[in-house]
Amino acid sequence: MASTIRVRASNSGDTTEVQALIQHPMDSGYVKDAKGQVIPPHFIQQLTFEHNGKAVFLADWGPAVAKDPYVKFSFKGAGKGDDLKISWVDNKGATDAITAKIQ
Amino acid sequence: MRVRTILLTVAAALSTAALACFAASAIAAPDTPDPVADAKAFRKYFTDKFPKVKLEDFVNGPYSMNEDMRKQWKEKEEFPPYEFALDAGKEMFSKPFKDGKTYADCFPNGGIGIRQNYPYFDEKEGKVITLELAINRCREANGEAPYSYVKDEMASLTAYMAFTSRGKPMDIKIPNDPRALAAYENGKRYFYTRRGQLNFSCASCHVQSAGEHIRAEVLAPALGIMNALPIYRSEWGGMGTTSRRLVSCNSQTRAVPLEPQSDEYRDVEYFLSYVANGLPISGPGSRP
Amino acid sequence: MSMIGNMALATALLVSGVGSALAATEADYKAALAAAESAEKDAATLRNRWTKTESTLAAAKKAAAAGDFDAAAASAREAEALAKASILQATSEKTHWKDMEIR
Amino acid sequence: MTIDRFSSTRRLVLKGTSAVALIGLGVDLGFGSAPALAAANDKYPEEAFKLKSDKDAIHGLYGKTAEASDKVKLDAPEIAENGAVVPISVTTTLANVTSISFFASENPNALAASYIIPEGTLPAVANRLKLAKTCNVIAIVESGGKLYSATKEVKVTVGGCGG
Repeated sequence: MASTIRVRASNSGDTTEVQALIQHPMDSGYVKDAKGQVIPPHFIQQLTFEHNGKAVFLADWGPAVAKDPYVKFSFKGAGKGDDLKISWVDNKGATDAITAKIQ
Repeated sequence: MRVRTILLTVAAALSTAALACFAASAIAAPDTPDPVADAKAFRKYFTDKFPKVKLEDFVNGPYSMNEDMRKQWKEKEEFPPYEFALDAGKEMFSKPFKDGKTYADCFPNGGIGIRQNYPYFDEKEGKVITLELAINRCREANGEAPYSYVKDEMASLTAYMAFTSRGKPMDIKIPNDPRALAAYENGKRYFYTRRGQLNFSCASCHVQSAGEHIRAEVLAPALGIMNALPIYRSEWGGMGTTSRRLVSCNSQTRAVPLEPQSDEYRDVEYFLSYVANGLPISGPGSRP
Repeated sequence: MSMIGNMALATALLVSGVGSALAATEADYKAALAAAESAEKDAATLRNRWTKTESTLAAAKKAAAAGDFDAAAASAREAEALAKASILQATSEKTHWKDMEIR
Repeated sequence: MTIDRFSSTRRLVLKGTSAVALIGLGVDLGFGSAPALAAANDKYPEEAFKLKSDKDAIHGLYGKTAEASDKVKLDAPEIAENGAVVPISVTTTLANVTSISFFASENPNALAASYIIPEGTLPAVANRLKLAKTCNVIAIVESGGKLYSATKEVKVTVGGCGG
């Protein structure tokens, strides 16, 4: 299985811009399926980005974050070729993680 | 009573149409199909209606004509929602079938950069062959079960094949074969024919009302509408093939959709692709 | 088809759509259903079925299964009227589609 | 994972006294206790996500109220093309930013997303949210322990509850 996480991290000068897209249904718990059954909530709660063991960004998400969530931020102190670790955990306890190279 | 309203509306629409036709048929000469003139007139209609939109930008549908939406689109395109489908499609495309062959063995140029040549008219068979149909024929020829025309696998594969063809001008040919011309005419007729309880044709929305709102959506212009397929629609929360697009359009007019890849759908794709000749492939696209 | 023909047919449909107010029997329902299904078959041949016709036919059958032949016959007649309207539309559009063509 | 940010008030409110004690301990011991501290600091603000109104949710997350500031730039569309996917972003010229959060006034639960901005990370976030209907989107920037907000109305005709 391919990772659920897609990352683009590009360094320019002292700043690294990070964009991530994650494959996840982000079911809100307010939607019914074709049979009229409520689809139970299923969403990522926390997403973390780490560089050299230090968290550079932490997201707390509720079910109002769009399906296949996207986030963009920038941080200082990293260089090209550095590792950036991304991980998430959802409300059912599922997780995924990936380590990307900063370009 | 509801029935009464339905019928009255239809009757009124039909009688108006009948009147208009009386007037027209008195002057108009009998038609001989002329795709070259059609394409020219089709293009002129849209460029006259939207003088600020660049010709090659029509393939971006509603985003070519609404600034607020264009901005939302640009932001989505930074990391587009079809990204996962594209990756899946690339993987599927290169994975060999049970017999060891791949999609590359079924298509010209190994299947890369060829989206703009579909659909084409097959003179042996006497029918229009769409990319989706060709993909399933490739699968069946190699002992694999065909994909559903409206589901994710087909959308992912065509997304990848479109992606490798981005920017290439649509290049649909009508061979010198009366059956090809007939297929083209049939597609044109399908496009302009009113259907469903709402009495809408494809053209009602995508020609006459292109650029206008239905709820929050801006209706896509028909010119170049095929160039963006397949598309990720936020409304669907997922990808959709050309087949799915046609089926859902029919349903919205409250017509019972035809079977995917029925002659009518193949022919209308042929017509719409032909009149968009020269406009770049922009698929996979994302749409509200 | 002339304008007068159109109007006449539409008026005829209107009348048949209104139907009788007397209580319907199972036989009435079966006759109405047969007429509706035959019209819908013609609509299918013309590749122009309407979703509303299909759902109204289904409603007729559901009412009949529940023993409500008044409702069942009424729905069947409505379905026939809808099917005939779709036939009228398809027949008329055989020539009228050209009115909308960009030239 | 560690978070070298001790000052943020948002976690204190949610975790109550035990967390306060932990953080006090963490400060006393310095960086050596980072893992224990992180465990407390990372706690998901579950209760705040359950609150209905934007006022309650802001208070639930931060324990205080925000003042409007033109230094918070909230970018959101006038009309959402589809409520299921609405691109929304925030930037600010405020200094010492420790967190940025997004609220939608008419969603079933107002709090949509909250981001911790450690030192060295720029105070700017872009994300995509669901909006159930036309509403005010409120961005809160926590800077120097105070809350600053920007609000923008986004029209939604195709609701995001289907997302």
